[in-house]
Amino acid sequence: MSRIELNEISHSYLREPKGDTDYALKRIQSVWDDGGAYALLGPSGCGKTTLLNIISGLITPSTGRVLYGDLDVTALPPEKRNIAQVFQFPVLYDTMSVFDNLAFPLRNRHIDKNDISKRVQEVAEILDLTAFLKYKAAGLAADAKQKISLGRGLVRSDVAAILFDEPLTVIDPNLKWHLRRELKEIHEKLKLTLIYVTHDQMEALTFADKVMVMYEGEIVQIGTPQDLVENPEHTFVGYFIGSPGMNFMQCTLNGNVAQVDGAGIILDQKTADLGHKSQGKLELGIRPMHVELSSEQVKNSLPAKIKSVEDLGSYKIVTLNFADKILRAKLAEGASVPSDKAWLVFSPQWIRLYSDGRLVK
Amino acid sequence: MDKWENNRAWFLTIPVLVLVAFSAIIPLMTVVNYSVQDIFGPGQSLFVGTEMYTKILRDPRLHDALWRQFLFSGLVLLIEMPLGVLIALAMPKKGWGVSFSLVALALPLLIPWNTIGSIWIIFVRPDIGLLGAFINNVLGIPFDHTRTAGEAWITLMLMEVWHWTSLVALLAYAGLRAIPEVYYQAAKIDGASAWATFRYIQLPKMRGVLTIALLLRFMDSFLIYAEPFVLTGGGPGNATTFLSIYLVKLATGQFDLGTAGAFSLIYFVIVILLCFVFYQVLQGVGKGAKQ
Amino acid sequence: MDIILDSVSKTVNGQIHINNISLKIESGATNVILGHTLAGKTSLLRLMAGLDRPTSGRILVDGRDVTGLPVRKRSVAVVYQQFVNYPSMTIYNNIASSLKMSGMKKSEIDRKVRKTAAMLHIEDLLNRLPAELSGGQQQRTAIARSLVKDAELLLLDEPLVNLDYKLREELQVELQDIFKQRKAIVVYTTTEPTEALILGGNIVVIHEGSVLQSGSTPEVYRNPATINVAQVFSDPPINLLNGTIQANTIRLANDIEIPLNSHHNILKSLPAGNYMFGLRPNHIHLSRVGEKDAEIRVKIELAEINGTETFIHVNHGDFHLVVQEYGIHPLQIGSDISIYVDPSLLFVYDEKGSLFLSPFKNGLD
Amino acid sequence: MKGKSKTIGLFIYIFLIFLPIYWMINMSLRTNADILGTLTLYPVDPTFANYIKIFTDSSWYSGYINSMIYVTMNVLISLTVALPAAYAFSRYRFMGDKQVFFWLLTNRMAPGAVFLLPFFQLYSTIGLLDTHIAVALAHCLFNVPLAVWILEGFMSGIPREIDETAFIDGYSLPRFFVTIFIPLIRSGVGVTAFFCFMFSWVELLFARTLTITNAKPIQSVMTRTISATGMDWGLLAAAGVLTIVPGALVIWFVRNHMAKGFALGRV
Repeated sequence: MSRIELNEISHSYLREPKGDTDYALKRIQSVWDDGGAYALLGPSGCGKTTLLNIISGLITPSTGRVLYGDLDVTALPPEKRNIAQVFQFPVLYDTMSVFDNLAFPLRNRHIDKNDISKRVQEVAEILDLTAFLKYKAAGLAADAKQKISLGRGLVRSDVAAILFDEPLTVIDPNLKWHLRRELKEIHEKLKLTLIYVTHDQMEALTFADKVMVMYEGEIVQIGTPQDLVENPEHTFVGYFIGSPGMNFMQCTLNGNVAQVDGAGIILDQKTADLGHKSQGKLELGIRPMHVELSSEQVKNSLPAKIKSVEDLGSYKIVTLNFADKILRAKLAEGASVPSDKAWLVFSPQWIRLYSDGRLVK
Repeated sequence: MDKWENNRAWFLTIPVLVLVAFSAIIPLMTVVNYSVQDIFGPGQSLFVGTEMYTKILRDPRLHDALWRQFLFSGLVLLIEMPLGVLIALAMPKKGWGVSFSLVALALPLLIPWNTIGSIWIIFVRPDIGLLGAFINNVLGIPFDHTRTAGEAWITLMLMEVWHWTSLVALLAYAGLRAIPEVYYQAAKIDGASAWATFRYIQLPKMRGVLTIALLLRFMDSFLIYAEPFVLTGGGPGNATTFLSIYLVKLATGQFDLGTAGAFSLIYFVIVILLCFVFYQVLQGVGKGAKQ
Repeated sequence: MDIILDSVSKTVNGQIHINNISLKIESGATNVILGHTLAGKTSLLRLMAGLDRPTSGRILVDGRDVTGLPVRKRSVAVVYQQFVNYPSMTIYNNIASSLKMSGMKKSEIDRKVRKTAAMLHIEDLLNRLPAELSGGQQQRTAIARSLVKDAELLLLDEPLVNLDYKLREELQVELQDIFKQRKAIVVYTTTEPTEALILGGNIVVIHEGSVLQSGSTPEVYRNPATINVAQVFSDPPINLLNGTIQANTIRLANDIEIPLNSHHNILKSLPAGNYMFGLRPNHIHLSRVGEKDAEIRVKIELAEINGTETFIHVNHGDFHLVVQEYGIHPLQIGSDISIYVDPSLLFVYDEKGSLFLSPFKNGLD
Repeated sequence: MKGKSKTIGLFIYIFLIFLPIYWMINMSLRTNADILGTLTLYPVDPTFANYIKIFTDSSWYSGYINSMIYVTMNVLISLTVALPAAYAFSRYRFMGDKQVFFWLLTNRMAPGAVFLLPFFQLYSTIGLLDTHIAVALAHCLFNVPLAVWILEGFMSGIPREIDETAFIDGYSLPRFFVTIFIPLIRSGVGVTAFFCFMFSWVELLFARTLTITNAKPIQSVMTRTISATGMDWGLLAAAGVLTIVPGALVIWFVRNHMAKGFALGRV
């Protein structure tokens, strides 16, 4: 087991990259503690798979170094980095039984026969594949097949990390949460470093202790699910995490009041001071679930017009015209919604201020 | 998304049906017509029912030709299949080498079959052939491909392997190229040796293509005519007289239409049975390859 | 405008794909067909479009019988699940192809194509080829092509399922507005309940080739006629517990007793006996909400966080529950907690699985 | 097999492929006397006499022209009839579709010898003996099935949803087929044309039997010289080299689809 460190990594698929746009990965500088569950979350084309392939050794980065513990593995191929990988679709040796599939990595390392079968039984138990050991691997359902791929990594005692590249893509939607639960349980039991690439926030936030949100080749935030929701450090994170994403309104600051086209929103003192210190274009961000609605005027509430109300079963989405901007509020299923005029309350503890897309800190 | 159900699609196939029927069904009727008569001159024939069939079936020369044909096709598969796979594995995966080797390997497949015979006659003759001269003069072994059955067969097999192994290699290579890169990555990560990668990934994934290659090679070798005819004329004696050569001798040689007709029909029925096996396997393989 | 399916069935080499469906679908609101994979959604859509002929039954559009009519003669537009465009044509020609076929003037075609392309934010990709575009942009092209011809019937077969989750969210909102401005009959199939709710309008719940229930989307969500409908129309899966009502108490899964007092007169009025109880995950809370809430001790199996809610999978003995709670709750697997349930929020089904009582029937909403 | 030894092995095999062909080219550049005289690895004083003879002597070059004519005719006929049929097999399920598709396969595999006499009878009765169209039609026996199978393989690679989208947009079947579908499978049409060309060009039996003089192909011109006494090896070699030229010219363009062509579109 070892710590994984990426320093000054950048990568381009072109031989002579010129501008920023030629870089699949701009500048990555991060440390991954041993035994942690990490998620690389971002839209298609943000560079998350490139980063995973650099960690697995499939790609050698244009610049920078990859360290396992203090061993520089930058140029080492995957097989020499004792990592395992689960791919988007199940990769199996279809002519073999489940047992042989799981035993394959150990047989290649010429490990003694009954150690192998003991180890395989153990791992099969963890993945509850024991009942299928004698079956041909090709005949099983997609989720069982993905567990076999995972098992080939787990049987090896020397494996430093297991990498997942959107492993749930081919799984039936109604079965996904079963596999998510099993992956989580495995991580709880084995405390292995797991790195999980996905574009789906549910998978990332459920699976990982630390989530790295990537955007256009950069890691824009590393944090616990709580950090990402409550303190998004970049407007992209605010937009990408949570559905619907954060509301953003351009504003100017005087004193501790943020002016949005004539409406004044009171900020807490700390945020206001930080806002004054920054120079860039200021934006005020608040999550739909933190926008409170009442039918009559209340202390420092602001007027808005209801544009539409959508009943989404377990919650309601209210679209509002506030100071000629479109704003969204998320209310519980039973909450009452005024018909035309409404008064909005923005509680300062949930308001975040951004300058040129970055949280003022 | 499976196919649309529509019987009016028949109209699209009519041109093919008419053309192939004209080239297949009408001639086959004449063959059947011949096979049930004893024709001893233009315009004079006698209906003899199945006598021709029993005659040809008991003909020892047919049994020899049939045995020789299966031996030949068997040897062809035994040598060409493994050699073809070996060549496919040796071919480069990317770079200019790919196009060069594809073109080089495909060359023998484009040469007219009679020219193949001519090439090898020139190549093997002791007086003017490079190989012939090399064996006789340099190795000191007296070698003439027309003298004994053994020498004729060796030359024939050399020519056959030289001519058709590329087909197996091309198909095997196509099978290899279809294997997604992730399988090789997974094998490397699992520490698989080159042999294990071949045995557990490449071979199973090539099962479909190799079955097609096997059946194609068997069918084509089973019908072979031009190359042996040009190289050895079926000789020495009947040593290399395969089914097609014997049939042509029957049909054109002694003007014995009855037996030739019966023999043609039996030969074609064997081919249809082999085709049926080929078609069933193909359906299975087709689905396998499509997954 | 409306489309009527009159006892339509479809069997393909022996297998029943559509089992005698009679249905009326009108324009003016988005019509969603919801069902699990292989429930028959795509087969139904293809029958409506005229791409397949029904084995039996008739299909009428505005009263006209179009059952046998080839798709070319129908006024129909279809958007497939995998982004289907003409690979050899530019995006402009892809969108314009149906207009060109109808012999429209060039200037008119140009105007319509540019307007529709702008509506889907692909106006600056018009002279690119489909292969150069991302998945999302390719599907936007396919949608633009289906909208530009103003067909009577607009059919979309799980159009967003292959897209990134955030892209799907954006398009769901955009499509909602686009469908509002269409006079056409809009039919949209999906496996995701949330997508059905977002698009709103009317819903038809399909299961194994037959219609379980149809009606206005919120109405069906709040009154799922059978257990099957409740299961199909619920993500995360609705909690189902068998139990009995006797002497003013509900006994669930043999060791949970919920006393019924004055507030639950409707529940108390039900005849004693065995029932199947349905409980929406968001109707279970981690803290006591009303004093009449019942408390249940459970062990945590997994906490799934999706950015605004947390789905907590718990078990009590051998039955499993899912709790949907606002906000972020990274709870430790295996720890024991209490969950609180308001009995008046229970769906009550009889033993045959048909709805007996819905919490929203008695005006809670 | 490590990288190095793999490439060496491959080079040796390719060398062995070229060796006999080189030897024929070597022979073709020498006079018959020179060939029978001394045996040299390369043509000591190369002469183009054989080639000149072929290009001037009408009995030789007419052989090539005849071959070219009936092969081209066959390719055109095969493609025109096979395209609609392949589309039917690839897109539709209809009564007896599997049986006809199988029947076509049996004709592709039919032994030429079986049809030798019947064709001779057929074409002489309808008075087409010794004409290019006779050989072209005879070759349809195996080339049309080959074309249908290969085209069906390529067509099944195009999703049916594209056809449906076109029909929905108002395209009629013929217009869709010509303006959208054929451009999508143009590589398939090219490969099919190449394989029909090749299998018709290499065929000996029918070409020799159904022609006497004015449609006589190069193959039979060559085989006749073998049985004559006093064999002119140089001339035969030169003729042989010229029969390889058509295939060798085109192969570069279809090199990536060779396997699919040979495997009847099943790969």
